[in-house]
Amino acid sequence: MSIDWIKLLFTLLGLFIVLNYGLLQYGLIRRITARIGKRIGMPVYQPYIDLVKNYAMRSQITHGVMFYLGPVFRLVGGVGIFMFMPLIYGSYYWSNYSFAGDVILIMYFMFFGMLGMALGASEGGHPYSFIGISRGLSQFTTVEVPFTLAVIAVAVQHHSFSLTEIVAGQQGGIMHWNIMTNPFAGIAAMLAFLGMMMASPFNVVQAPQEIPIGPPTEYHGTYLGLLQTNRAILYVSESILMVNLFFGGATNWVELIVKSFCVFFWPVFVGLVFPRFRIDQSIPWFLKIPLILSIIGIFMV
Amino acid sequence: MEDKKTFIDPDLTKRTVIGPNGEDITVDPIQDYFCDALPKKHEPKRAKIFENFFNWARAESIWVLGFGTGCGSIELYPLLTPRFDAYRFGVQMRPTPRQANLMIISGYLSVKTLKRAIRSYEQMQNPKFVMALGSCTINGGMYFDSYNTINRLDKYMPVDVYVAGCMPRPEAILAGFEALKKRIKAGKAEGANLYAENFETYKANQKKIIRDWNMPDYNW
Amino acid sequence: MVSPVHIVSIGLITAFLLGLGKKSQQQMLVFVLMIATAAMTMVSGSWLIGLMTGSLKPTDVFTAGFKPPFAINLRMTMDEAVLTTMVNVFGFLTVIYLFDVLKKAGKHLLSIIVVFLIGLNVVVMTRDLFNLFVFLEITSIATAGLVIIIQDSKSISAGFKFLMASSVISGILLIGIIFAYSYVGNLNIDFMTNLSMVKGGAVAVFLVMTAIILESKQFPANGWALDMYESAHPAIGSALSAVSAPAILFVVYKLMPMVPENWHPVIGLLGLITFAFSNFLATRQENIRRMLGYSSVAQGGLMLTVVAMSVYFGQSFWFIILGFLLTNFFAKAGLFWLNGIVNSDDQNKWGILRKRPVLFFLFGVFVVAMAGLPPFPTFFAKWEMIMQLAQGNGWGWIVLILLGSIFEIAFLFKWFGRVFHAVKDQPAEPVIPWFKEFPVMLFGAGILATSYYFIKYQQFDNLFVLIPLLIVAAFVVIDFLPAFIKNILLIAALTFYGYIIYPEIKGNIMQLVFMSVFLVGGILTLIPGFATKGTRAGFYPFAAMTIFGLIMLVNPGDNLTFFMGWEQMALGSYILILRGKKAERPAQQYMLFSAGGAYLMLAAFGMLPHFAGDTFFGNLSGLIPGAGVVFVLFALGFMLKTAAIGLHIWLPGAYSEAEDDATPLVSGVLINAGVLGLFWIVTSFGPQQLFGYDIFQLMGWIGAITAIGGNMLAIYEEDMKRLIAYSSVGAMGYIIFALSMDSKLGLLIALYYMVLHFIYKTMLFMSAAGVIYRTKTRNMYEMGGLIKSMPWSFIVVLIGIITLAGMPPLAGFAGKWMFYNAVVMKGWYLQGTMVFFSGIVAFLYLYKLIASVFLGQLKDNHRRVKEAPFVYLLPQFIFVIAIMVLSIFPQVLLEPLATIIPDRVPGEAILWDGRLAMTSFGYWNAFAVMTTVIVMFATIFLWLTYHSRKAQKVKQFNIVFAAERPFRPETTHVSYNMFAGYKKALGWLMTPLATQFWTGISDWSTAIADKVRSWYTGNGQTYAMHLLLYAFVLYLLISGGKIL
Amino acid sequence: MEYLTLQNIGLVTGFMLMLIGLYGALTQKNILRIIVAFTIFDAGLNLVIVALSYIKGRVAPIIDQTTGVTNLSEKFVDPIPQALVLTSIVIGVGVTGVMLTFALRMFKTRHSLDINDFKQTKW
Repeated sequence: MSIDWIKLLFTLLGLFIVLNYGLLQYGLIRRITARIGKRIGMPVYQPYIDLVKNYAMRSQITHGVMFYLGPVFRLVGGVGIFMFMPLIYGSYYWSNYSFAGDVILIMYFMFFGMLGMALGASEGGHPYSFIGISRGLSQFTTVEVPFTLAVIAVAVQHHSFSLTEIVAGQQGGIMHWNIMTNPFAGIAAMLAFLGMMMASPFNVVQAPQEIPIGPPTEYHGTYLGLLQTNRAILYVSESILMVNLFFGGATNWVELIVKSFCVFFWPVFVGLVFPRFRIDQSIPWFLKIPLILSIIGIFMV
Repeated sequence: MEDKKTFIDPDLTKRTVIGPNGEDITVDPIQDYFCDALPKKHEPKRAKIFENFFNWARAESIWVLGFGTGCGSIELYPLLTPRFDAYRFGVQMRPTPRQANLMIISGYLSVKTLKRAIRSYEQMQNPKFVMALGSCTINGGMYFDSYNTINRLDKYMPVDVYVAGCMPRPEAILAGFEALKKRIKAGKAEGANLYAENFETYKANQKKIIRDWNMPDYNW
Repeated sequence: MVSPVHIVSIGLITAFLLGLGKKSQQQMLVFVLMIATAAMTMVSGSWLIGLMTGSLKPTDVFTAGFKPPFAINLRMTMDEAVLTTMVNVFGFLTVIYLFDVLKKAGKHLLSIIVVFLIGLNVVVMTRDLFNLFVFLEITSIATAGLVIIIQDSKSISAGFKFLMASSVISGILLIGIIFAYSYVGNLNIDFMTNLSMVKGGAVAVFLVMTAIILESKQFPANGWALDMYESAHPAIGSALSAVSAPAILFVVYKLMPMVPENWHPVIGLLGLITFAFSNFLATRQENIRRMLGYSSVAQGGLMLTVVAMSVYFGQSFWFIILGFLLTNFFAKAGLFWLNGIVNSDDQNKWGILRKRPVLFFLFGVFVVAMAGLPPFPTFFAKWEMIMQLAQGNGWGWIVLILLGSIFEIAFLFKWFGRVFHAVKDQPAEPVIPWFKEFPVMLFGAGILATSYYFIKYQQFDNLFVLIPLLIVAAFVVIDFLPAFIKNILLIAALTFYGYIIYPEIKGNIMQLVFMSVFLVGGILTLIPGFATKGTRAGFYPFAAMTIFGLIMLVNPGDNLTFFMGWEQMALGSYILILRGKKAERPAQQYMLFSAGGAYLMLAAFGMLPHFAGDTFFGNLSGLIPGAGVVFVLFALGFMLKTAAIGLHIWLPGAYSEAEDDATPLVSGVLINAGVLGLFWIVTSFGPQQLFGYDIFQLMGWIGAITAIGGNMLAIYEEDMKRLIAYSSVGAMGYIIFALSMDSKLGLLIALYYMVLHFIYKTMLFMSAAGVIYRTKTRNMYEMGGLIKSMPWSFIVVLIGIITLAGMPPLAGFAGKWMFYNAVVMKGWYLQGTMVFFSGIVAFLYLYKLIASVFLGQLKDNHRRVKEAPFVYLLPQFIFVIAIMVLSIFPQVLLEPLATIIPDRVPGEAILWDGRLAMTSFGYWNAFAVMTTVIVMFATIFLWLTYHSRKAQKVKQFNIVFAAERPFRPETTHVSYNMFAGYKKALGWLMTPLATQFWTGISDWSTAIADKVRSWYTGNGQTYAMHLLLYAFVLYLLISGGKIL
Repeated sequence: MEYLTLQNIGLVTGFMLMLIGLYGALTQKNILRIIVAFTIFDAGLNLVIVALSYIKGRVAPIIDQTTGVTNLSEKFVDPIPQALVLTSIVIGVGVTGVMLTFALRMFKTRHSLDINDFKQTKW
């Protein structure tokens, strides 16, 4: 197997861009949130500083090997999703290592990070980690159901599990986007996306006031740095996934960033408006409206 | 006269449990449950430029442990409101000591609270800073002769910034943040290393006032 | 040659001699009796041997020098030789068995025994109707005398009831005889064949036949017999069951020629009703002797059916009747005698048998033989009987037989399980005199020898059936050796067997795959056995039986071999499960469900020839129109083994309560038998309709619901093994779903997942076994933090759960990828999503499994726990390596598996381009994904390691806390009811409907049995009334209300 | 009146006796009465047998002066049923004897002769 080094370089560059984009986006969103709360808010570049500071912590503790590996798993999961997803439609170099079965791979790669993190946090031995994880996993199971149905609907519509081909099928104007051609699936996926982003009303997993931020309670320093890196990459990657699936993909970086930002703003907006669900409220919620919508969506194909 | 016996915590005395094969296993809680390593001094980076850069980052990203002590804690919450908005200065609240850099002792510390404060302080990672609010932390303030309140926080943990007042208003606290930032940027805020270097003194002070010392010497 | 009449004359002379004896000579008299019975045995035995070898010809003995019909004649053919030999051998052994009783009793008892034996011999041999009557009466009086060996109120009143009943019966018989005589003018059976043709003769036939049928204790007019079984001395009970009943049935056989053809089915059905109902009522019995009584009556009913239908069965008649007769003879007598040895009707007291391994083994043999499991004659007889009935479309009959059989298994194995687990420390070592042990052992040997001949008669394939059986038998013999040696021997035997079988099957990939799963699985799951000390008595024969039973399933042979393998595997695994400490109830459930499934399959095998000629069901090809019912029966049978939802309730108990290191064998390996069967029927039958519904569609839904149900149930388990067991239910749902898609990809998924599930489930169970071996608990909330002390086990579990969850880059993902393609191609979105949902739900319990056990807070009492023994880890790591290889090169397995799938199956197959798997929906490269992930992982890991190189290692309580200090690990470990929120939200899905349903069935059947058996009021008059009513109803049945 | 032959009278009486006997055996509570009922039943039975083999105008198969020694098969009724009846009576007596023995023993164990007191074994 020959390795296309130039493509690898482009992929790493893309990763770098996405990391920066993710950090800035996070800062921007915090800033916007602050403005909504009539505050000025932190600087846009604050996430960078936090990241540097965390990597610069002088002392650390470790609870064991798995504690160590947790963030690694998590970051591999995030980077993996990025790596297996095409960024720009029609570009060879920006298609990363995507291949024709990538939606399934991406969906399952999300679990990879989650499980690794769950295990790492559990080795920390803090009860709040356990509680947070059990909540997170519980919620996640039901979030994925409407999302998967929507993805299957899209895959059936385009007769492919390949993101590239799904994007190809959406070219030619806004009316060709899947959100327009199959609105039910699209809406279901967007509702599920709220849960995937774990923003309020679905942020009971990390509920800072109740179980001090849940799973990563024990994480600090470099570990936390890795998690923050992952968050930047993962959230952007997931937004790009949504863009590719339902919003016609992107043919250049500007389009990609604009679209993914808009998609990303959706959970932020919802989170600012709605209060938090308990876990036993959010689970049935996902199994009601989003599920029904996605089932309609799949039969509309 | 009856001796003042030190309080013995039944949960921290040795006990015997029966293992799966019927063998006796003696558990010494302090030994077995807690890491008994003492804190080490962590030297700053040799390369000055890195250290300066990191210190800048530390100064601009102050994560505060949300541990309210004394009456001053009521003054902390306005910091997050639109009127004062501490976020502007890179100050954020963190719910867990592991991720926090700054511990704010927001007022008098009763002996009981001191114990908790020490624990939380020790659970924070190097570099870590302490900001003390109000006169109570400086000299005991109105509790100067209380039987159950410490007078001078400095004896028990290294304090980077005192914010005077009873209580200091949020503006004063914001000013305290600025002062702390300056200290950090100047590389003077080495409280954690100070604590490690003078560990025995601090510990002796702490143990003198805390009678029921039912915890390991250093809470990692 | 000695004339058969001397059997009688010896008896008579002895009876006179005994009469002359004195009280003081009692012991000598017993010896005289012994010699006499031995002599009688020799006479009939010599005839048996002579007739068998052909040196003697069948003879009639004419008394008084006249030829019949002018005088009574005794006949000695093969039939009579067998029966008289049975009677006399039994008499001889009874005398030995009763040695101590007879020594004390008066000489009259000795005479009664002789008279009893004479009576039976003549009943068997005579051809004269009135002579028959006389000797039946003599036997009755003798029986009444024997019943009161124990002179307590119970047995005396039972004897009186018997006398009342026999008076009524003899009245009916006598009228019948005299009618017969008045119509044909003689009393010889051979001259009466046209009796029913004569006007009014049918009444005579009816009366005679009714009397004999009543005498053979048919349900429900048999209360008197049951009371007798319950109250008589066990030796007498055994005589009634083992020789008395067969003699009466032989009379029925003798009389059959004069019964009109159209009565045969009616009589046959009466027998079957007795069989079904008596077994049903026996399920409610606690008193052993009464239970055995019910069982004897039931067996009598079954034999009556066979005898009544002897014309119908034709060639197979002898095979069938001998199977039932000999088993009943040996096993029932053995069980009654054991009852005498234990000397208690309380099941719990039977624990003393555990102290006598040989007796206990024989007890097991008798029970299993009675239950009709292989390799005992009843099994073959029942098979043959059902095949024959099926040829004549006797479905109702088959249903009755199968119902009766399942009830039979229910009470027999409830009893066996109870005895197996009865308290072992009985007050004192039982003193069992040799003369009590000897007959039991002799009969044990008898039944084993009979089985040997039955198996030999079947002419099985050497390699697939006989060698395995021999190996199993060898392990029974060497059971006294230390476990270590037996383990080596069994592994060696399996390896060697694999070596010799390989050339036979290497051409057939399907067989190769399943054979390797069973053989490799067998070998690897045995390895942990090296950690066991002592002899581990009784484990290895049944482990061998299980594994070889599985191997017999792979055999491409005939239906019987397959079914035999299936039953053998069920029996072996039942014992393996039963060996667990609290396994009594779960094992019983397992046996019942296994048997239920097996009987459904048996019915299906019976129907098969109607659709497909006489072929093995795996060799069917193409579509078979209208075979939907057969398909459903098979599918249900196999799905019972794979524990589809609703049929799954046996599984968690059985898997979790089995011995820890036997669990991988009975779960991970054995469950694939069901998959094998399902795969076989899906590929060989093709799509089938039932009442116009597509069965595959239905199966797909069942699979999906099973997947969700199994996984949902697993979430809430606190017991480690039960959790993994429920996970198996989920995985099987997945496989059922994949199979029901009936596309190339679907079948490939099923096969691939079967192998994978075998690997990871065996691995997980072994790992769990290792943990349990060290921690001595199965409750996950009692563990925690074991990663420090058991890192290797942790790695295994980690790999296992990543594979199970189907996360890339490990092998599980291949299954998920294919699954999506298959679902989308098939268009089963809803079901597909349900299965997918179940896959995510799996995360919850997987996390619980690994986190509660290995992560979190180490418990105090586990501080010194060591890593699992090497012999536990070795097979686990072999599996880990296998998973790794499969993860990188899935085509190694997928390509050969794809060749198994027949071309008939529609749908797209996976195309392979080097390492690239392609379908029309996409392609996927496991190698590339693996490489990418490894590179990423390594990079990030190194980066972190560099950064955190100086991190301080801390201990378990160095967690974030301020005011609330962690006190003990228990208070700081969230594990119990971990997914409480989930339960609150979706717990309603877990309403135990299946459990309620089966419990309901069980409760109802118990309640009904309880109601029905109140028919037996214990009042002799009522019993006599039953007899008359029975005769009346029978008359209505036969005549249809008209005058005969 | 042609039905009113000796044979028919015997048959009817026999069956009547049998039914009476059976009725008694099934309804009487006293064990001794039951036994008596059974003997009545037996008597009826034997009567039936004899009646069945009776042929009008023939005599019992006993050779004496009145019968002579020729054409016996035309003078005698069928001798076999007669023989059977003898056997049957013997057996009947035997059974009755055994039953009485049992009754005695039953009385000794429970001091009762009510059949309802002997229902220890049931179900």
